[in-house]
Amino acid sequence: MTLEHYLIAAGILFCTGLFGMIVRRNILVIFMCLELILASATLTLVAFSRFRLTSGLPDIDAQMLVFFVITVAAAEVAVGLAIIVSLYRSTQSVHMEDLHTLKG
Amino acid sequence: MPIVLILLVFLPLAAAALIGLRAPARATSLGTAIVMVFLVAALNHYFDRESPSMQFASSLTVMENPGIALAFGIDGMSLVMLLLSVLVLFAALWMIDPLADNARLQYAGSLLIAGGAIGAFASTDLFFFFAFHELALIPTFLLIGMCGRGSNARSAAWRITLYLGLGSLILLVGLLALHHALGQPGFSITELHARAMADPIAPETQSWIALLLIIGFGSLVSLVPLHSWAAPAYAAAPTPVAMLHAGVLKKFGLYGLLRVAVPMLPEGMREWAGLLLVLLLLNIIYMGLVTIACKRLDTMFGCSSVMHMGYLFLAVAALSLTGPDNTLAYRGAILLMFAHGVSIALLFALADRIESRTGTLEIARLSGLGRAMPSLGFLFGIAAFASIGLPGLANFAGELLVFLSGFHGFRPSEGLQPLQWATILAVWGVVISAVYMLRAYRTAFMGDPDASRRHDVLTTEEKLPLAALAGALVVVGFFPNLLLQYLPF
Amino acid sequence: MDSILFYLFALVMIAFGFGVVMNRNPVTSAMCLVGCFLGVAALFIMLDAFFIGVVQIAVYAGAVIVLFVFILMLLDIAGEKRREFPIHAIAIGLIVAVIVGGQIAMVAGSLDDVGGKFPPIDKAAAVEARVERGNNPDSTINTILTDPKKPSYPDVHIIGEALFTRYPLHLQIVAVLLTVGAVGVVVLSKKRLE
Amino acid sequence: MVQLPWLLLLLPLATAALIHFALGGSGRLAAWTGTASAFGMLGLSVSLLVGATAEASPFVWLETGMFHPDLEQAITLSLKTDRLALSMMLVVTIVGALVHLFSLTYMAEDKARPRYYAGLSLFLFSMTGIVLAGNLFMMFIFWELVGLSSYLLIGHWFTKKSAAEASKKAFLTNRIGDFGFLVGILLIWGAFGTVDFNALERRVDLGNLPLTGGLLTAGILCLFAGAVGKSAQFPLHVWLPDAMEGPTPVSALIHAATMVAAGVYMLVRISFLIALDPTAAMTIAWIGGGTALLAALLATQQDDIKRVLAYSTLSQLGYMVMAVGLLASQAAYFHLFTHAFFKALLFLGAGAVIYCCHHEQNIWKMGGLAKRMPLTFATFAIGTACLIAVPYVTSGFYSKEAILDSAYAASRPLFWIAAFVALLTAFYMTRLVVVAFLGKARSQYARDAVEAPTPMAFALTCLTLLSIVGGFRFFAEAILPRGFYPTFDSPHHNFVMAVSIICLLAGVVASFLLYRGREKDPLHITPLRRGLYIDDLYTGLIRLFQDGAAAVAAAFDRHILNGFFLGGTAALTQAVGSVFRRMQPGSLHFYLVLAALGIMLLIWATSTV
Repeated sequence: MTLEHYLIAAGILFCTGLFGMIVRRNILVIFMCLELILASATLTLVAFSRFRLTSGLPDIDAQMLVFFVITVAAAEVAVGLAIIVSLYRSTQSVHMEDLHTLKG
Repeated sequence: MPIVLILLVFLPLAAAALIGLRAPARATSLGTAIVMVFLVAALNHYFDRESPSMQFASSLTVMENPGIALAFGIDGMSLVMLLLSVLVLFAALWMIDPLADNARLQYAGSLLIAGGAIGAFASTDLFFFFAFHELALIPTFLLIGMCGRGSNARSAAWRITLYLGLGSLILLVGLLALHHALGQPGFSITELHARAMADPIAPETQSWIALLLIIGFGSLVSLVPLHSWAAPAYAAAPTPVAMLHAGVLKKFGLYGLLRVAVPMLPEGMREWAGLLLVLLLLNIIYMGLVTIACKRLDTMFGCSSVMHMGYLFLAVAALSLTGPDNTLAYRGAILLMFAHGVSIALLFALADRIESRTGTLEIARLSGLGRAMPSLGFLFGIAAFASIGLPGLANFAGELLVFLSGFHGFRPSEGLQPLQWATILAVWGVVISAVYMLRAYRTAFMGDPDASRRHDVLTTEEKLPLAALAGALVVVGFFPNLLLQYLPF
Repeated sequence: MDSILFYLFALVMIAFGFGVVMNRNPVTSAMCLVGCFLGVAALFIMLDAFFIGVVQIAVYAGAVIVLFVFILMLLDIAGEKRREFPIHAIAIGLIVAVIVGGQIAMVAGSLDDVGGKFPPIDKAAAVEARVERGNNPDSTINTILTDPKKPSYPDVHIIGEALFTRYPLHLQIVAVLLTVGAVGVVVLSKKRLE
Repeated sequence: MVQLPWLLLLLPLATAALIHFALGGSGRLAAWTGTASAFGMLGLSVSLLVGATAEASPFVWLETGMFHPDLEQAITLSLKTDRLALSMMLVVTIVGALVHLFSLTYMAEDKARPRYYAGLSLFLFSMTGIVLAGNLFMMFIFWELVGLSSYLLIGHWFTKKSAAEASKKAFLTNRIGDFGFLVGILLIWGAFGTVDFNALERRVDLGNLPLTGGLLTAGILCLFAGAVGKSAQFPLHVWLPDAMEGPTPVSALIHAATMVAAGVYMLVRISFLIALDPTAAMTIAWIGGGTALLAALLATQQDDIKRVLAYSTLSQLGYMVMAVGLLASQAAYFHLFTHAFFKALLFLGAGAVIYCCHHEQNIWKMGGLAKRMPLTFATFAIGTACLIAVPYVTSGFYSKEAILDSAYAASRPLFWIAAFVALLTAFYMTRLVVVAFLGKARSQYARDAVEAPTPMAFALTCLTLLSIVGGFRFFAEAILPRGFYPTFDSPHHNFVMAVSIICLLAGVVASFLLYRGREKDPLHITPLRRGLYIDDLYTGLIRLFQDGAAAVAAAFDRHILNGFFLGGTAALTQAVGSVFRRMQPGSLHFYLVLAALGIMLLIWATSTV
């Protein structure tokens, strides 16, 4: 399979994630769609790492980047969920319409 | 001996910090003021009258390649300014009511303002020259904003800070441009001056840098179009801030023009001297009329201080037009700066005493204070006649020198030049100032006292600062050479 | 053969992706997320990134989704159905998704050498490059690379070597980040006592 | 060894300071100290006149830092003690001493006596400064100090509204004159490089004047402006009649004998400059003549005894200025010399009358005082005689004749104006004497008026003696500088004499017939009573130009400058701020859409590159 296929697949995944974030009202689902977008990004990275070989092997630095992305994403999810919990505790709701206190 | 100068600069700042750390406010500040008086006396004693170079010089390099150093040093001009700052600080601190709830803030703020001013006058490094002035702006803003008088204290505080901030910004651009145009020899003023003398900047660059400096320094000294921050700020400011800012800090702009702009940008200043003449006449005539229309004493004093700046700008214009050998202009400007500083400080102090007694500063509602409080009447008389420019008091000597500098190098064959016409119109300012000051004196001090107001006589403790300032006016008025001896040129 | 596998896994991934988005019930969308991540991991494996694939499953599918479900259960928000999807939001979402998707496809298409097949892994060249760079010839990686029996390249070893030679600092930082994250979570979600 | 001129100058200053700071408490002590110092000054000036060593080293007041050979190194206070100065000092100190003496009783029960005597001493200090000034700077310095002391003394009873207004008016009018004076000094200093009288005189004698033509005229007229302000000549004469608000001894000292004479004294000092420019001289002469005529006309219709004398002073000063303008400064100075004595006498006489009639100043409420106050009447009559220049007997005759001679020689129209003024002087003075002293008493106070107490009487008699003796050659020649005593040898002297005697007789007879036994003023010419409405014109002008312009400027400053520029910029920043505020509606989705738009733009931008 060519790189193009992988890129298109990742692109579709990215768009569904974006669509999901814009459409869904529930903040947790939005968060999941965010994870989707992250996954599509890592997929593209790995695809390019495999495509561009450095001295015969897939580019290891790209995979390092993916490795760090994954770890950071994990931390981010943890903190995000904690915020959502405290948010929920203060506003008793997870729907986006109620969360506009940071209005300009 | 340079330690004396360094002490003089950092003592007020340290005292302000101490007061911040809950030290007894009144005792610390008055103690500092008295120590500073002795320090200035020491400076005066060891000051070598002949050498034109910077004395008590000390320098601590802060940064290498742009050559910034915390350098101090004084020549005749800055010593007179230090005398002024210490005298006005001493009086201002006495004026603070120790029982007021924000007294501690006022003590610390006044010390900071004075420290900033003294630092600016004593520093021979352009960077710190500018930095100390900015330091002094912050407490001005805080004090006017937090313990200001009157309804629009808050807006006046904002106005003065934004205005002076913008002015300082333009000034900073000008100074940096100057430094750059001179091939970045580092920020020491003497070095810059030498470089400007060695290979002068091209006239076109000189002209726009000079314009920037005129606007920058002009807005700090309330040159007419840039003056609208002055009157409301002084009316709203608590007395010590009004005294220190109008009396001392405002002279920074003039001091800067005389120290930086005139010697280093001769062609540039000459080019803009024409504009300066028009603006200073506006300062004197236009602001004079505005002062006549003032209804309150403190706004009147604010406007009158803006008007008197016109004379100082006349000296600067005369210097730029007739070249640096016009020593009359230098001496006139320095003497007038000192005299105006002391007289405006005394006026604001008296306004404070009047307000503390009668509760109002509306000229129309005051009457008969002369009968009720004779000593206040006498002191106000001295301050009023000084600011009118009566001989025997300090302002006259300064104003006379400034007017003479206007006619220096006057060749009758060429007829009256614009400088001469400007001087003649400026002399008319003497009449205008007499009109508004005597009207105020007549309404407030003559006639019968209004029984409904409190008129208890000044206590000796209140009279001390007022008498000190009035005494300075009389002594310098009778013997101006006391101040002029410091100027070798 | 592998093209069929690719289409299969890609299909799984996208289908579950849509599942996450379309499902009203957040728990089911969480489950779809797991399926999606499995598809992604499979694609990683196909791209010879075995370690990353496994890590993907372990971290995402394992930990993150569990967190989501846990929070869903904790806050008991699964049953909310009262707010329909506002039509204008769907419209905007669709338009944006289509445009971005089109742009990505266009860009992907326009890359000049993307059409070609994935180049095969050349183990011999890798060994020469490593010896040149000064690695001692008989290190474990070189032995695996030269061993004809092993079909693919020692992915985990290489990542390990790279991680601890070229990115030690980054590792520490990530470690700190994670601990801080953990502490932060505890602080944030501590019940206010007052 | 103390230098006498400096002692003479500084003694009054020391007394003023002593009285103000030390003797604020007791009025009596202050009064005696003031009087003692005044008599001390008299002694000093007499000793200087008779030839005591009068050298005085100059005091360097202000170093200008100039190192050019021809520019003055410094502004110095140098004292010039030639006979002109010493003779003027004599006049000042004699009148000063007698006024102090007179005030002992006149101001006996005034509560603020220390302030009064401090003011008098301050005045003597400033007046001495002007008289002994060696250069124009010093003269200007003391010029303003004299203005200050007159401000203090006119406003002595400052609780009285009219006195406060009068003092302010006096100071401001003087200030306008000082403006002109200072500009004149600047012009002279700029052109000649020096303002020292001796140096100036040498430069003028050398010939090549740096200042010529229009600028010279302007310079001289500016200096003259100073004299106009101080000696209350035509445009700036409005303050002198109002200055009568001050105590009468003050009016006698300041507004009769000394201060107003300072202007003429200065003109005499710089007469060598005036001689250079005929146009300037002519203008000065005509202003002098005009003032004399105007004041004389106004005097005929005044009811307040002090205002009559004030206008009469104005007209006599007009005479002197006219004489200076006609380059007869010797005659002007001689008239100043004699006028000081008899005008002080008249004022003190008026003071005595007012004191005895319980501060009644309206002559129509007096009458028949001759019988009740014989000595005051006698001295007042002699003073009037001098003023209206009764021939051969009075000093006024000799000095006025000298002026009329020079006027006849120089310009005929001015001579006839001067003659007509002489007639008017005779007219209003006789009116004053007839109405105030002859006929029946018209008010209770006048009926029980009693003779002036001894110190007053003594002062009046001394002045009477001086007014008579002042005109005779033996006395005047001893005091006046050489050549200042008129020689009356001009061919037209007899004609001039005849004309002046006719005017005198006409004025006296007409006034006597018109006013004998009258209860109220038959003539009632309102314009003359209102000072030809000049005062109202000035107040109108001031209200229009100064206060009006001030209101406009203040409005402009508040609304346009503050309102528009500052307010405007503030509003602008506010508006810009609010535009950005709308960008944050608070909903997460809006931000996401924005982010997506951002991504799209990014991709579009990079991909097209």
